[in-house]
Amino acid sequence: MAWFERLKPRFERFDKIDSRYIYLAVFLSVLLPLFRPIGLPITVGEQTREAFLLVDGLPQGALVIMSPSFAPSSDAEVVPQMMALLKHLMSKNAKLLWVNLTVEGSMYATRAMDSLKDEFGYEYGRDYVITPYLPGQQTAIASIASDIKGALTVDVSGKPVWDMEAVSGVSSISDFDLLIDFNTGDTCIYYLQQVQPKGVRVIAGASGVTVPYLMPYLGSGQLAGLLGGLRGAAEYEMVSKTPGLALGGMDAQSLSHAAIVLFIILGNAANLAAKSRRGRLDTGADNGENQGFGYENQGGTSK
Amino acid sequence: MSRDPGVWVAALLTLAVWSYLIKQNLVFQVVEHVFIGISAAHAMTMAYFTIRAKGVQPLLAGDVSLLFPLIGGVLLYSRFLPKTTWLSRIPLGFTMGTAAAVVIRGSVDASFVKQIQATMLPLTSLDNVLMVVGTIATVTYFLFNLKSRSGVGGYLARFGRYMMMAAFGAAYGNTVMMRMSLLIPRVRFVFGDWLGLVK
Amino acid sequence: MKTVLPMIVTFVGGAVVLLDYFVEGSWISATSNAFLSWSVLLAAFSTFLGGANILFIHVRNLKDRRPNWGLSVILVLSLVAWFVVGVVGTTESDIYKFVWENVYSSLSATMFALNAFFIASAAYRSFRLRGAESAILMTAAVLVMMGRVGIGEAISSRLPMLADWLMSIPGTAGMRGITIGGALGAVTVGLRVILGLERGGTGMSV
Amino acid sequence: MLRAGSIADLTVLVLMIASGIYYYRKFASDKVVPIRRIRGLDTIDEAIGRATEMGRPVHFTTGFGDLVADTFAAFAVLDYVARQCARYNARLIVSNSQPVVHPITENIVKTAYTMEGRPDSFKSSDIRYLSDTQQAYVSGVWGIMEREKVAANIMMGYFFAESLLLAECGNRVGAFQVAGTASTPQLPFFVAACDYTLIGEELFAAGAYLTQDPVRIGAIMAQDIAKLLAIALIALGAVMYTVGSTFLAGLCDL
Repeated sequence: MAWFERLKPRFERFDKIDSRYIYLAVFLSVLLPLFRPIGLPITVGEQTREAFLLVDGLPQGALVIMSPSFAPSSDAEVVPQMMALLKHLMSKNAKLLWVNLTVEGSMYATRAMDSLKDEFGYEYGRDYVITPYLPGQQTAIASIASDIKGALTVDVSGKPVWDMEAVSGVSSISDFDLLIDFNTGDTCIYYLQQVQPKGVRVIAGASGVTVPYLMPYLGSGQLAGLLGGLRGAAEYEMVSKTPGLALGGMDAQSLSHAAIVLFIILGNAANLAAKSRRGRLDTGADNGENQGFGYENQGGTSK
Repeated sequence: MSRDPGVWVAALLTLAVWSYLIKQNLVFQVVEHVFIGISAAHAMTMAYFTIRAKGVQPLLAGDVSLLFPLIGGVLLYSRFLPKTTWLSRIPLGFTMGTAAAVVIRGSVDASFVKQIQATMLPLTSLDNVLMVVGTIATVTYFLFNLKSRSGVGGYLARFGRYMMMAAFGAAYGNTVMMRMSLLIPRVRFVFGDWLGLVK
Repeated sequence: MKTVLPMIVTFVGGAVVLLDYFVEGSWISATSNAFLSWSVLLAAFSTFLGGANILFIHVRNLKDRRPNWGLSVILVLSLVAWFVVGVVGTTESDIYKFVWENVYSSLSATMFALNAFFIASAAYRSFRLRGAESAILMTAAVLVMMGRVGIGEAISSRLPMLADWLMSIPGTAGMRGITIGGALGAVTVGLRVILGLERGGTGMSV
Repeated sequence: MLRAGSIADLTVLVLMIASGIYYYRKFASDKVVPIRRIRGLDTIDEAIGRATEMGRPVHFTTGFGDLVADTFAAFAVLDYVARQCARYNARLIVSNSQPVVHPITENIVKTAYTMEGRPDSFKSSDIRYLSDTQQAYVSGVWGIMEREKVAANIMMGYFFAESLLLAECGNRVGAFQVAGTASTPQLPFFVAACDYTLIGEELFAAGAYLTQDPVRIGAIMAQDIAKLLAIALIALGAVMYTVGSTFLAGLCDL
């Protein structure tokens, strides 16, 4: 390959690119799509589509329980899912009851509703209610399932929940059409065990690491839909045609991932060029090959 | 541009941290020392309230058993006097003993027995075979008595290394997305919430 | 006395908590729970030990006018001031919350997010083809990276599936082998600590 | 009464204790070290030697992990590193994130210096508690690595998301880096960014490997026996499941 021969010396200087150029590339690949989204297409997974179709088929003014039970460490992944689902639900004028199984839950609920309520003409009490932290995850969910009116009595500001217009017609958990749990842990499984059998369909919004644990429930049909990680949020925005936090993020993800792969290729091209020029194997420190490989006579130099 | 002083503080601090990427500099070092200072103070504040709520108040309410940890806690400070240094090893030993027991409790079941159980898969698909052989091979790599590189053990151990490298590579690639999703909100905060350039 | 007493305490603490795991009995489980909550209190006490260490080092930097003593002044001032605000005004006061949200939380989030830059620079530096193992490491990383984003899907629609497979089969097998080995190491190190055999390592012998 | 579900665990524990005692006695009489080479541990000497030559300090940290198994194993490495540093007169800086771990590391280093006959070289101000806020701890370690220009960075213990942040800084200041952890989510980053990495159980073998203390050798051999058991159980369990029996899987629930 003559062209490679010619380019060899140029490739060699990619062996030790100053890290700061890499930082700059990552920074730009995150920043630029925020100004000008590229809108790279993504395919929508089956599990996201199922969630969308379920929400889309809800009647106007349906009763929905929202449960933000994720840890703050995964809000970067889960909040975009919550916003995408909320926009869709609010466009269908769904009545929302927020149930909070974590200390931070009511904060996330308040923040999300404050940012969207004007756009959709929502009003506290009439269209949605936020209840305070309910400790004890598994037992809390069991109590909601058996007697929701006894388990939740007052809202975050101490007013009686069931006098509010949004939920005044509720007599038991079965009156709700849908429950959406945003989780990083076991809460969704408890909901599936306790609440789903009472005729409430359950959708999960999960962080990337939680997805494998929930897959079996999707296969068995207990879980009616699943959004996984930032990707799931982007898919939902795509399918519901409301580009938001996640879809903008997906362009940044695509670009930054591509930038990293490009740098890996450059580094290897440099290696290859140097190797063929010197006509021998590069014997620099090899993390992959020599690390901790403890057998006798294992050669290897280190830098 | 934002008029919220909180946003200004947070944004300037964000820039200070980013400046470290270019070069170690005085501004970042100042931020570093303030950060350590307030986080140490925060930890001490929380510790103060913990000792008061879980130690002193129940003790005054009659739970005499709490004298043990409270005296033990004070003994930790005996290390500052040369003659009594050994006394501080009593509470340290207690902490280490209970921590070690918790370690054993957590490891033997969830990380050993249950992992073995989860690997007992029917050898009916290629994936299952790979899972079983791969796990066995990786465990073989950790046999410290296995000195030879040849033989079945040696080959298995080598295959185990390959499995681990595949696992590391996959996990590395998978984490890139999560790390980027941490950076995106920060960039959005600076260029959106603070500068108002992005919506 | 000086060596035996700490060893006895270590053993009793560990043995009770361990026994509680294997044996049912209200007395044991009550004692074990009490021991674990004592540990929380002891940790709270040692937090002040840590704070004292910080103050010692930086006050001395300041006194001896060592290099960067100015930074030490900043640290000591922010530590003392903040502790006073926290204890006197409690952590619920407005000023505490303001600093918590805009200084502490935003610094934590920004520092954490630097991982995005470093994951790129480390990948560039270390994912080089040098042999079978580094080839596997690099290939798996690149495939999963591309399989997670739209640009990879545009290249091949099979990439996301391949990425999932890499995570779920070789990924699980490799990590599980490490977990099994690590668990055994944890068990023996735990036993040695409880039995007082970890002498050199814990500084208990002097 | 034994708790339900703990019989399998107890069996493993008893087996390990018994084989540990057996091999402890065997090693005490045979004196043949039965452990293979662990390269990552051999490189610790190299790292300290390099720092000594350059006249720059060695940095050691146990990560953000509390008193967990990896931390205990790291203590054994710290003990060795401190002795070597005392012997070669290299400066050792230890930074801690957990208040409970801090006094223990101070004890270890102080003891090591005393044992090597250099109690005067020990400086308690070089054993530093930084912060139990993860990212403040990271910024503190960065500060130490940059200002003190460390030549070797040894990271052993249980790490969280700080692993890559610390390793990249070490790389930036040109330190020779050896890491070791059993934290599977962080291992990929250490493997990528450090010169050598002890993977999982190799960290736990460190104490035995470096000190050749019979108790620790016995423990390592007990771990080997348990691993052989694991291999046999997995293989047999998979074959039995293939022909339709889940008897062995059921045993694990006992």
